[in-house]
Amino acid sequence: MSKAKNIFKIIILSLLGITLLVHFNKLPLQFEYANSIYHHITNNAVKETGSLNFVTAILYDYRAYDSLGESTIIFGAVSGIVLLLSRKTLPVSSHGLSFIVKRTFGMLTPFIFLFGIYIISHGHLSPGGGFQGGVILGSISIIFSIVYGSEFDYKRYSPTTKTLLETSGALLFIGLGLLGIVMGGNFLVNLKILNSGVGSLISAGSIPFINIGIGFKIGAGLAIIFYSMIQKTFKEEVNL
Amino acid sequence: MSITLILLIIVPLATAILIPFVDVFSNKARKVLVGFSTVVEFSIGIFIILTNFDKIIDNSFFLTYYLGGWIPPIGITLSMDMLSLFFSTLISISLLLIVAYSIGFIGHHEGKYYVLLFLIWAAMHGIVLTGDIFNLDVFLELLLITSAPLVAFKRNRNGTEAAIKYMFYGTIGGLFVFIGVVLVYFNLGTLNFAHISQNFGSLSLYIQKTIAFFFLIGIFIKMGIFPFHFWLSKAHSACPSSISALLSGVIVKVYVYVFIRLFWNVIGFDVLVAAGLDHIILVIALISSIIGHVMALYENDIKRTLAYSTVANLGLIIAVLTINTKLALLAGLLHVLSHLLMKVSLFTATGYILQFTPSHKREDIKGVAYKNMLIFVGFTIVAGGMIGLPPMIGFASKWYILKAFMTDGYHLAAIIVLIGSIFAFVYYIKYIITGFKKMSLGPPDKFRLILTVFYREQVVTDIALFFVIAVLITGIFFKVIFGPIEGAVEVMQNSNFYIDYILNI
Amino acid sequence: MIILKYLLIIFLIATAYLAISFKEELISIIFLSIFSITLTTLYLIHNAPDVALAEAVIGAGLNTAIFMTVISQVREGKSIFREDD
Amino acid sequence: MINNLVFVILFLLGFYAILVKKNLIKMVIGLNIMEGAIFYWFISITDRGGMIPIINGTQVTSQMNDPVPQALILTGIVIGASTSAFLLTLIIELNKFTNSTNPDQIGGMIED
Repeated sequence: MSKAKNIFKIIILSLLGITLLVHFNKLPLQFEYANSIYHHITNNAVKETGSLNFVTAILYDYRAYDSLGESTIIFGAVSGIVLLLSRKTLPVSSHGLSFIVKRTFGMLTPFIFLFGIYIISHGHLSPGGGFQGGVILGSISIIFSIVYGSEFDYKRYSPTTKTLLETSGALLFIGLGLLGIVMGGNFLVNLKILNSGVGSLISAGSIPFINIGIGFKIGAGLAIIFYSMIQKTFKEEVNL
Repeated sequence: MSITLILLIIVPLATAILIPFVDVFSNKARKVLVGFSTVVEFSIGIFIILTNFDKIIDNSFFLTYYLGGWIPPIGITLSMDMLSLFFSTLISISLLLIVAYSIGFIGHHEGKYYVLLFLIWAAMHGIVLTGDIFNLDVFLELLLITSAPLVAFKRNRNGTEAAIKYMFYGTIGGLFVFIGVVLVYFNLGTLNFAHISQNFGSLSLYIQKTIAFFFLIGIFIKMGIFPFHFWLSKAHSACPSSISALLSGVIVKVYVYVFIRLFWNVIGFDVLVAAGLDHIILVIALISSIIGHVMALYENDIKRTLAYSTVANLGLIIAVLTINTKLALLAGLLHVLSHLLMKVSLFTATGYILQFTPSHKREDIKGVAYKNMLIFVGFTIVAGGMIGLPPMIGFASKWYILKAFMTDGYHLAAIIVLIGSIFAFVYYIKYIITGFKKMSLGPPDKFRLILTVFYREQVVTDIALFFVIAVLITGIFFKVIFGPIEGAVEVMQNSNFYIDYILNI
Repeated sequence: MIILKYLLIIFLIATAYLAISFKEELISIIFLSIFSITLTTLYLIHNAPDVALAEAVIGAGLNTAIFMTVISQVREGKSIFREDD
Repeated sequence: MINNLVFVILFLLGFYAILVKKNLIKMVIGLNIMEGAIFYWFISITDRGGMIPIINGTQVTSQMNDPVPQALILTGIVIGASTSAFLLTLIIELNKFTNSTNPDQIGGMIED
């Protein structure tokens, strides 16, 4: 019976596919730019926001409110996961990998951290930004709990420090937004505070600081997600 | 350029972020923070109404806020007109009372519960106020991912199953909405509501139909209309009653707002008429209404019956809206208000009742009326309102729906509404009768584990009774509510009023 | 450059199909991360470096890590069976 | 034309995985493939063959690729990652009760 059901579903899906294909082929081939906002953004993004990377200009200045919603989604996912997986039992350390792996990662971690900070801080100059750099920083804590065992990770960044890091990142982001109101502009306006010429490190108004805020928020958030997930695996072993 | 719009979203967001921060230091401070920010958020809503009360009266109420200081088509704008104000006040009132109810019902030890509740509050205000289509998609996703953990809050098997199904359906709905956003940006190059609706006509009818099709499918999956209603009853019944009140009462109405905003102001209802889609939607919505009532009839669990009656009433609202006459839109919005008040009061009352019974089954509700007569009488009154008996608001909204159907010649739809009311009568009476049955020896009170603390029982009963009284008062003086609803209908019918305000300032 | 693009597209569809058709979960997840990596290179071909970096870090890195932890717990199967509360 | 074809094939592969597969983790993989399909489709149809939208030196801004879809997709990728992370935690929770990841545990997608 289930074979027939599968065939039935395949037929329906292929019919849906054909109609979709026919619909989409009616779309105009070339993306015409009659009144697209793309013109305005590419022509005077550098003047208005000072950031060379237009994608970061859009993400953290023209549509910074989207990124605020975005980082709240991650905050919601983190609190949802901790709500579901939080157990009052004592976390048991996972036994890390072999000695060789531990030694090589001992040398690698500072470079990963440096790379993460580079991606965050150079968001407005080169590809990258708060989101990507934050995930790289988060991956350090993931590597710790895999290679050295979650107890080592617990000692390095205990969950409370991770929560504090995440909340301080979020507060930095919202604070910059509110600072915009205090300084007379609108919420999340690009404060041209330390503007030392286009192209230098601290140049695009409040974009680098929003990047740093989001970077720490996402890094700490992902570390919490991974820690509460991996911590469950080894609780069972101690009981058997 | 009013600051209050952005405060409506930032205050719950900041409290949600501060709660774990404050929780690390002291538990007491968290309770104060939760109470304080609920009151602040509610007072901002009231402040908006009071400051431009005169504008509301003569229908020229419109607030905009340019985020980041960018002019509309470039940046994101927040806009509040009569329609958004109507839904925003509904959200503020019901959220204020649901937070108070959950302080009594859930208690204070669950810090993460309140984080997610405030995130839902911020997401709902974000959806109701936004004037940008991708921002709408981001906040729809935020609403989904913050309400799913609350569906799985009880951490038992039933809750986890319901949450998985809820997440799968919600994410696929979100993907369809995102495809709509992609098509809109590809063809029009802009993301701002007013800018889209201004030159949506310039597209060929074929592409307009595809865009309308994707948004329709996405919204219907999220709303739980007929072909996709499988997840709604499980999700709305597997969570604690304060959350099912939130889900069935308020979150579903936010999706109705998205449906109205997208298909009246942004895409324009004439595109649906030209594509012949409005009759299809009417048929699907009526089928969904019948299925909701029939499934509620066969259901034995009280919360699943209420969830199915949400499916039914939602189908009714969408059906009445698609007729698109002034009276029909008025009846639809009135039913949104009446269904919200009645469903939230039913779920709050059931939450209190179900702590006396071993399970949610109908047989176990026997003799529960004698535990607290006031609450069960309130439950019966509101159940009467859901059927459509006169003094309650349910009668007024059903009356106007029938009038809207009849004046436009949709006699079959009017008959379906009547059949639905009869079904509703049958399945509500089943619960009310078993509730009043005399129990020789009442079930031992060992099930009363939740509300042992006295103050919490008082809070829970007061809020359930408040909603019952609200249903009665609005039922009697429903003429008063017609003012703001007519203003909202006014906004719905001519969207160039919306475009002029955003783009020409 | 065009040939590389079409080659990668074929590879993309192949990994997607293989990620679904295998019975063993671990193999599907490996194919999912290969799917992400091919997607990253395709984004680079389409001149979208930010998206490529994000897809590489999140798609290949994070998703695979999270899927692996889930697999390691789900497959154990001897987790303590909790009755409904 | 080729981009629409790739999108339809990948999107339906993911949709097929969700409808037919008997393993919840496979369904989440199908979901990720659907998301990847949409994002790749959006980038490929708005790719004008222009340059990378970053100014280093004297780039002529009119010959650049459109940066707006890239910003939208960046947000979409992070949303997709957090939703599938949360879905997987729910699957871990479900496994604690049913010791299996068979979608029949959640009564299948079509039955209620």
